[in-house]
Parts: sequence; C-alpha cells; structure tokens
Amino acid sequence: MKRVYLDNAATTPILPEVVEAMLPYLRDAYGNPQSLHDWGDEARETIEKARGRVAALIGGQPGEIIFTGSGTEANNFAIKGLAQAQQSKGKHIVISAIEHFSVLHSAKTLEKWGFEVTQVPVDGYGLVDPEEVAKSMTEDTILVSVMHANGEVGTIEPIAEIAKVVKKMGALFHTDAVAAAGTIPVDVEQLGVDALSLAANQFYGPKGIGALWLKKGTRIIPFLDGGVQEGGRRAGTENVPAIVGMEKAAELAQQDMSSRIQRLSALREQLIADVSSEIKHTILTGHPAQRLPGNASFCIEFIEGESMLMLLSSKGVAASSGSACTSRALKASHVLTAMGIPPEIAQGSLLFSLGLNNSEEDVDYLVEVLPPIVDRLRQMSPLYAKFVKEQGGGK
Amino acid sequence: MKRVYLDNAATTPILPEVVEAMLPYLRDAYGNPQSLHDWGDEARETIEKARGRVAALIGGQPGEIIFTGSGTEANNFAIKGLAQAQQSKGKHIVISAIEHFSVLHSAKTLEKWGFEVTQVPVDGYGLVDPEEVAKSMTEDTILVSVMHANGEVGTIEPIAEIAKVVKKMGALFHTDAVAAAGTIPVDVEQLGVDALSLAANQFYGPKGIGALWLKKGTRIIPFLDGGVQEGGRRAGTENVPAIVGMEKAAELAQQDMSSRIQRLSALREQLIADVSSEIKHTILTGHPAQRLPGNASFCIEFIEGESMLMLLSSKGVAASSGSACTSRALKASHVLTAMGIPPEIAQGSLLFSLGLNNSEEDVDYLVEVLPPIVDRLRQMSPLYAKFVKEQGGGK
Amino acid sequence: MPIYSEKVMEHFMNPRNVGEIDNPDGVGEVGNPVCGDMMTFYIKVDDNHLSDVKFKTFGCGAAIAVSSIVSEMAMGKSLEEARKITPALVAEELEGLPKNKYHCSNLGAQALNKAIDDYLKKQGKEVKSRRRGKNEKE
Amino acid sequence: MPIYSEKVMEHFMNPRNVGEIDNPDGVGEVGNPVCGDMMTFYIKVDDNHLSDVKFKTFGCGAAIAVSSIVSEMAMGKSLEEARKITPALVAEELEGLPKNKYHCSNLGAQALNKAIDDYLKKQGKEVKSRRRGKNEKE
Ligand SMILES: Cc1ncc(COP(=O)(O)O)c(C=O)c1O
Ligand SMILES: Cc1ncc(COP(=O)(O)O)c(C=O)c1O
Repeated sequence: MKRVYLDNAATTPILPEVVEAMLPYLRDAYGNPQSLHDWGDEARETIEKARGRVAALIGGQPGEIIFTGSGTEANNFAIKGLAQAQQSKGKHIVISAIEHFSVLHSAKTLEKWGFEVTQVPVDGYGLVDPEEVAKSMTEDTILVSVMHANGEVGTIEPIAEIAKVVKKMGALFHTDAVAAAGTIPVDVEQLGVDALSLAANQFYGPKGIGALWLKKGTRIIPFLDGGVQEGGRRAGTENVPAIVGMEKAAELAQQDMSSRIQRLSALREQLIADVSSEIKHTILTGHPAQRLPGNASFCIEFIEGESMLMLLSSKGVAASSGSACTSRALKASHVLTAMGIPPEIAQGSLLFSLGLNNSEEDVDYLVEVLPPIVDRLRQMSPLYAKFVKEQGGGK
Repeated sequence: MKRVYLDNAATTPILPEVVEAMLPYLRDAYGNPQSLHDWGDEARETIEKARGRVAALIGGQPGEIIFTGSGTEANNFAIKGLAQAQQSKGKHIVISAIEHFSVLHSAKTLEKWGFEVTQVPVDGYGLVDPEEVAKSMTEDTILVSVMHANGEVGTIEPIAEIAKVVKKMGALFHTDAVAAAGTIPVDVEQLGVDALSLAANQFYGPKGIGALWLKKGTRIIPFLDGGVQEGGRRAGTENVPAIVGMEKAAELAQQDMSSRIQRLSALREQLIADVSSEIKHTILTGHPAQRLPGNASFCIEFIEGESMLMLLSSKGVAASSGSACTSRALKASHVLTAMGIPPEIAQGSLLFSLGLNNSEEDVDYLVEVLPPIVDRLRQMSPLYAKFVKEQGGGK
Repeated sequence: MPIYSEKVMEHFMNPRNVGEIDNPDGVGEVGNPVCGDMMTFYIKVDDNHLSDVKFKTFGCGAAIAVSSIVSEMAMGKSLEEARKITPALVAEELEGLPKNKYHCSNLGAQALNKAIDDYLKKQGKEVKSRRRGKNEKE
Repeated sequence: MPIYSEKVMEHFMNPRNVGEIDNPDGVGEVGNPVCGDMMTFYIKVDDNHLSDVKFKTFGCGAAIAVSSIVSEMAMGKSLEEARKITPALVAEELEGLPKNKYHCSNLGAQALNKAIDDYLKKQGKEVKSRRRGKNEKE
C-alpha cells in the first residue's frame, strides 16, 4: 500500500545527512563535554561548534544558545525562568490564546505561584493584534510570550510588530518559534525579541533536542538545577549526538530554506485548491497567505476528525486533527476555539502538514482517497442528513 | 598512542547493540507516539514495550516509569514534584550531604520556595546512617532523598534500611539511583522506595534519556508542563530512539549484570591494589567493600588532581577528579568535604571508573604511567618537599 | 499499538446497519456535535421484537463502532432483552475501549434505549389517538 | 577543545626552572593547599639582576604553566623590570587563560614579587647584620 506521511507538524523525519552526522557521536566519540581529557575536549569542541551553527540559523550569537531536551523544555524554561528572574519588577504575564500547551500550562503554573496571566485573543485567522497586546499590558507586566507560528493552523504572527509594543512598555518578549525556526526565516535581531524557543524535530533533526536562544545579558533562573553545564543555566550531561544532529539540521535548513519554502508552498497550494474544489463544505483554517509553507489545515463540515484520520490511515495516509475526539481530554483544539470556530465545525478539523519527502503524487493520492472517505462519513452522519433535508426543503 | 578510558562515571560508551537498536528509529520509524496513524501506532507500541523493559531492570511496573531527558531531570522532577504535591502535609525535606548537584540544587530551589531542607551528614566512608536520617526527620518532613550509590567515591548506601525509617515516619522516600541502576542490582520492591531516578548513559545507553520510577498511586506535580505525554506527567515529544536505546541497554544490563560485576570488581581490586602499592601516600576514598564495581577513587597526597589528569591525558588515559581546580567554581568536591577529608588532601582527588571496554591491560598500562606522573608532580610540589624535609628531620 | 482493539477496528471499517429507516417505529437521538459525538438510532418493532435497527452517527471511531455493535446486538431481540444492553456489555463485546472513550459505549446504549422509549411512547400515543379516533384519519 | 592554550600546555608539559635554589637570595611563598594552589619562588640576585629563578608549585595545570613562564620572564631581568611582570602580562604571554584560572597568574606574579621583597629585606638585614658584624661569622 502507498504510504503518505502528511503529519510533519507532529514531527518531521530525520534527514539521512543528519543521522550520518550523529553516528560518530553515538559510536566512538562518547565523551562527556565536562571531562578534562581528550574525550571531553572533543565533545566540548563539538557542541561549541554546533552552538554556533544553531545560533546562525536564527541570527543569534553562539553564547546565546542554551541547548534543552525539547521545545517543551525551552518553553518551560523561558516562561518560568524569565518570570522568576523578573518578579521583583512585577508579576503580570501576557500570552496569546493560541499558544502551545507548553507555554499555556507553564503560565498556569505561574498563576499557582502567584503570577497573573492575561490571554490575548486572536482573530478568525488566528492572528494576534499588536494593539491587543499593548492594551493587555500594565505597569506590572514583566513578560509577554506570543508564538512565531502556529503549527495547527499555520498562521504566522506579526512578531516584530508585537515586539515593538512590548519593548516600548519595557517588558521582556519571548516567542515560541518551535513551528517556525528552520522552516521559515527567523532572525532574532529583526524580530527584536529577548528569548526564542526552537526544536530540531520540527526541521528534520532528531527528537529530544531543542534550544532556548536568550539575548545576551538577559537574566534567567535555571529550570533544570544541577551541574554547571550550559554556563550554569541548564544542568545535565549534554546530549552530544542530538546536539550534532540539531547542528546538521540547522545547517541544511539555512542552506535550503528558500527552495524548501518554494516547493512546500506550491504543494500546499495544490493541496488546498484540490481539497477545496473536490470536497464541498470545507473551510480552510488559519491565515490564507501568512501561513507556514507546508500547512494545509481544514475543517470538513458534518463529520468528525478522528474517524477521518482512521479511514485515511487505512489508505496509508498520516494526518492529524484538532477535534475533541482526537484529544486525550476530549476537548476541541483551543486554537480553533480561540479563532471563533464553532465546536461542531471544529470537530471536523483535519490537518495536513507537508514535508520534504512529499511530492505532487502524494497530494494527488490524497485528493483521490479523501473525497470517498468524506462521502462515506457524511452518509453516516445525522448532521449531514439534516443539512441535506434542510437544503432539500429550501429548494 | 594507547588510549584508555577510565572515566565511565562521567558517561559510559554506548554498546554497539544499543546503537543498532536505535538506528531504525533514527531512520524510518520517525513517528510521534501521540499521532493517530500507523507511524504513531508504531512509535507508541515501541515506547510502551521499552517502558516494560526499563521497569523490569529495577523490578517496577511499566506504568510506573516516566521517561525524562536525563538523570538530572528525573531528580529535579522527583524532588520538586513530590515536594510540591505534598506541601499541604508539611514543608520539610531531608537529603544527604553527598547528593548529586541535581538533587542538592533542586533542594536549594525548594528553600527559595519556602521549604526547609536538612542535610544528613555521612561518615568517613561516605555512608549515611539510617539513625541520622531518623533523627533529622520531624512531623513536618514530607520527603527524604538519599542517593543509591555515589559516583565519585563509589559508596553504596543502605537504602533499604533508610527506607524503613523514612516510611515509619510517614514521609516519601526518593533515591537517586543514576550511578547504581544498570550497574548493580536495584529492586524497588526490596528497597521499599517511592521514587527512583535512573539514566541510560550510566549503563552503556545513550545520553539524553533517563527515567523516574514512581510507585503507583504516588502523586507528583509535573515538572515539564505541556502536552499529555507520559500520562500527563511529563510533556514533550517522546524521544523514541533514545527510549529504545535505554530499553536495549537495560535489557543487556539485566542479562549480564552478575558477570559484569564480577569482571569489573576484579579489575577494580587489581587497580586499587596496584596503585596503592606502587604509589606511597595514597588514600582510597569511599567504602572499601560496599562500593560500585568499577569505582577506584583515591586521594594522592601532596599533589593536585587537574595536573594529574593533564599528564594522564598526555599518556592517553582519561580519568576525573574532585579537586577544587577541576571544578568550574574552584571548590573541592562537596562529597569529599562531607566525608571529612581535609581540603589539601581533597586536592589530590583522582577517580578511575572502569567500564565494560576496560581490560587488565588497561589497568597495567595505568599502573605503568601513573607512578612517574605522581613522582614528577611531587618533585615539583613544595608540600612534598616540606614533607620530605620533615621526614628527613625526623630520622 | 493502535489505540483500538481489532474488533473496534473491524466494526469501524465495516459498520453494520448504517442508515435510516423509513417510517421507523422509534427514533432515539443522543449527544450533540458540540460535545463531539451524536448518534441517532432508528428501530422497527414487530411482535415486541426489534425487526430492524439502523443508525446514523457523527463522531469518532469508537462512536461508530459502538453504534454498529449495538445495532448488531439489538437486532432481533425482544425490547426487554434489548434494554439489557448496558455500556459495560458494549465495551466488552468490542474487546475493550480506551478509557476516555467509555462514554461512547454509554451513548450507544442510551440511543437504543431512547429509540425504544420513543416507540413505547408512540405506542401509548397511538393507543390514545385511536381512542380519540385520530389514527383512522391518517 | 582543550581548556588551555597551546602555550599553557607547552609550559605545563615542559616547565622551565623547576626546583629549589640552595642558599637562595630570596624566597617567596604564596597561596596554600587549602585554596588549591601554592607556589614557592627562589631567586638568586647578581648585580641587581635575577641571575637564577626557580620554583616549586602545588596546583593545577595553569598554576604550573604560570610558574614556569614567570620564571622564564623574570630570568636575567633587573629587579625593577621583574617587578613589572603583572598578572595581565603573564596571562597574555600564555596566550590566554580560562577565566576561572586568572587567579593563578596573580599568584605567579605575587610569588616572584614576594621573593624580591624577601631579597630586599634580607639585603637590609644583611646590611644591618654587617653593621653588627654578624655576617662575617657565617
Ligand atoms: C509551536 C510549538 N511549540 C512547542 C511545541 C512542543 O514541542 P515538543 O513536544 O517537541 O517539546 C510544539 C510541538 O509541535 C509546537 O508546535
Ligand atoms: C548520582 C548521580 N545523579 C545524577 C547524575 C546526573 O546525571 P546527568 O548529568 O546525566 O543528568 C549523575 C551523573 O553522573 C550521578 O552520578
């Protein structure tokens, strides 16, 4: 059976070059970067070189990169560590309503710790309005965090504009660029942010490795307490092979970024056009233009996401959904909800995220298998039956 | 030049079988265990199988294993998460004076959060006395953490005895078994603990993966906030290849444990005997019998550790030291200090940690190159000159 | 490791008795799309037995499989026996359901029960109607 | 990436002027083993110039390399010139030192200065002794 992976937002495959780069560090170069001998020297040199390459991907300085174990950890570190470091100045935090759970739930923890958190709403495209951010800030605001791009609906936020209003009000600005870095151009200087999270498994690097870029001179309270690794800011034996993998992935991402964007955007446009024309009552979610190159996210009316995923899976196609039924907690995606999408529509959420190993054929295959699946589920759907009756009645 | 790695306490090499087991998950099986499709199903199945094997290594149940990004993270999670979950019952924590920094500094953070921490002293061998633990506990004590084995001096603590007194007093007991699990038999049932940390890179598995074993029913506040991974207790995309690596390493460790212990203990005894007889004024640190199989730690009098490491390194030998000069903060190891070793003696700290790829030849080589190094540094040492003069004067 | 048992998958992939019944003797609708799942059961009753059961379902894989197996379990049963199809029985018949999907097995049993209620209510009504001679007009 | 420069390594591996001087003209001892490093410098002075410099050092690689280069820098210099060997100069001469090892370059310069102080003090003493006719006895 044909197998088509259209779930690159969940995790990308690792590029063969990246695995090759990691292998020596899984095999022979096993030293601990903290050790005072040849093995340690080599490991130290290796991760310092990697730090430079990862910094270069986002226009930062090597000394500003702190490696973490995931994007989630980078976000926990940034939100909790920056808030704690600033708490003598104020205890108010602002985040957007569509942040990833690793930001959202870190902010919830801060609330338990006595901080106050304001969520800024988004519009129907998932866009954060810099004016809204300004309005939500007070004298007491020490930290604002708005994600660079949303992996679920693809919308890219106006980070530079938001940064301007945040800096004017004198707060720190963090952006979760886990879905953006390595995929679209991200430059910390141009963005004007103080901290930025990224993760390798979003740009064809390995799992288990992320980074927090922290502007030089910015104080942060360590999240992982322990040894003196990462300049005393993130304890734990450095994950050398994964760091090397992130380095290689960053290098390739930087090198091929524009051609990747071109290819993926073209595929995405093809997918969006074909799905929209082949399947009636389909809504494109997220911003039509300001969106991640590989992101094609929809709501398919009258049917539910999980059952679509299961039937797609039976045809070898991997995708994802923000429907309530696909979440452990049985709640529709907070992102779709914040965008004002009614719950019964959000139930039909279906996300295709294209990646480097997708081709036009994959899109063609999807467009071949998806309509019968939708048909079949709609034939089974009491909602669709009602709709048809009402339509018929309306004739 | 001959190269001899005697720094397995810093990190072990990865076994070839472990790398082989990881490769498919670095290459083709890149799915995210949270995804609802074949790629996700496979990844989920893979980590659940691994959970069982890792649990088996320490006599636990699969559902009791929470994978983390390192031993450090497991310790941060345990100390902070258990204390926070129990804080309505009391705010007093007890740890030993020789805990790893990831426990020690997590406890410091708890102090900042309003908890009170008592450090239990150790004897000259680095042993914690269960009686001392009992004495240090109060009505308000909610959590006690004593490490299973100390990686620096090799001493193995009487965990089961300590657990008894802790449970009698009604507190939770966590043990940092990072240096013990996979190296010596560790059984959570026999130990009677509530939580136990372990890390793969201490038993020939990959870096960047550890686990917290948490007794069923024990409440903990998540450390990494975010998604619902690991039953909602540890957010972040699961590091599938590393988890598989840990699984394989755990399997091999369990299977070969007694033969490994036999081999390493024999090598260690040879090393200790030879170094002690070849080099005068050498002190074995840690417990002479109750010690990790591969650990041979000394203080070499009149000279300093870093300079020994550098000269050993020039002969291809990798080792480590707890001297002040080898630490970033220029403080002698708190472990040696807590054991009552005077600072000028602690400066001569030298740790050889043997591993699976060491042979008798390696020990012979060490015993050949070390004495001239010590001689040379003693010839340079004003302390040694004084000692010799005093000895001469005493004749 | 698929989240569903083979039996769930089999019923999801090949659901029995999908559809509506023209002029059903009873209809039961439970859930709503806002909560995630919605099921409508249609029944035909002959001689106090379910001679036909059909359903339409909006919802997850579990909801569809539950609907299918409930329809299968109910088919041909007397109304009293059909009432005995509990959520637990449904889950068992499906060789288990993920914890967070148990509510789907509730929904299936509920929808069937509601359809039977509806039938009984209609029966009562019709009897009443007959008394008022209303039925004859139709 | 070794933590030390090549120059540090070269001096550490092949330290110049290790040892003691019999009947030195001046001795300077700084540091103590409790803090980590200890250095003793011995000097011979001829015609206001350092005709010989030797040292013994207990300490890290940096401490040994610093001792070695200080001894080399001082050798043959006039006392006044030798006084100008500052910690910064020592670090520069060694092509840099890790931040947490700067104190070692302090120690080296201090030990040399102490030895010169000791020489000058002894000189004063000896002059005084001579006056008292003490020196002749020896
Ligand atoms: C925007 C964003 N932030 C954070 C994360 C968390 O990444 P991880 O689960 O790899 O830690 C994700 C994951 O997809 C993401 O899309
Ligand atoms: C006893 C003990 N606990 C915790 C750790 C921390 O491990 P890591 O630095 O890999 O997180 C170590 C590391 O050697 C250790 O020996």
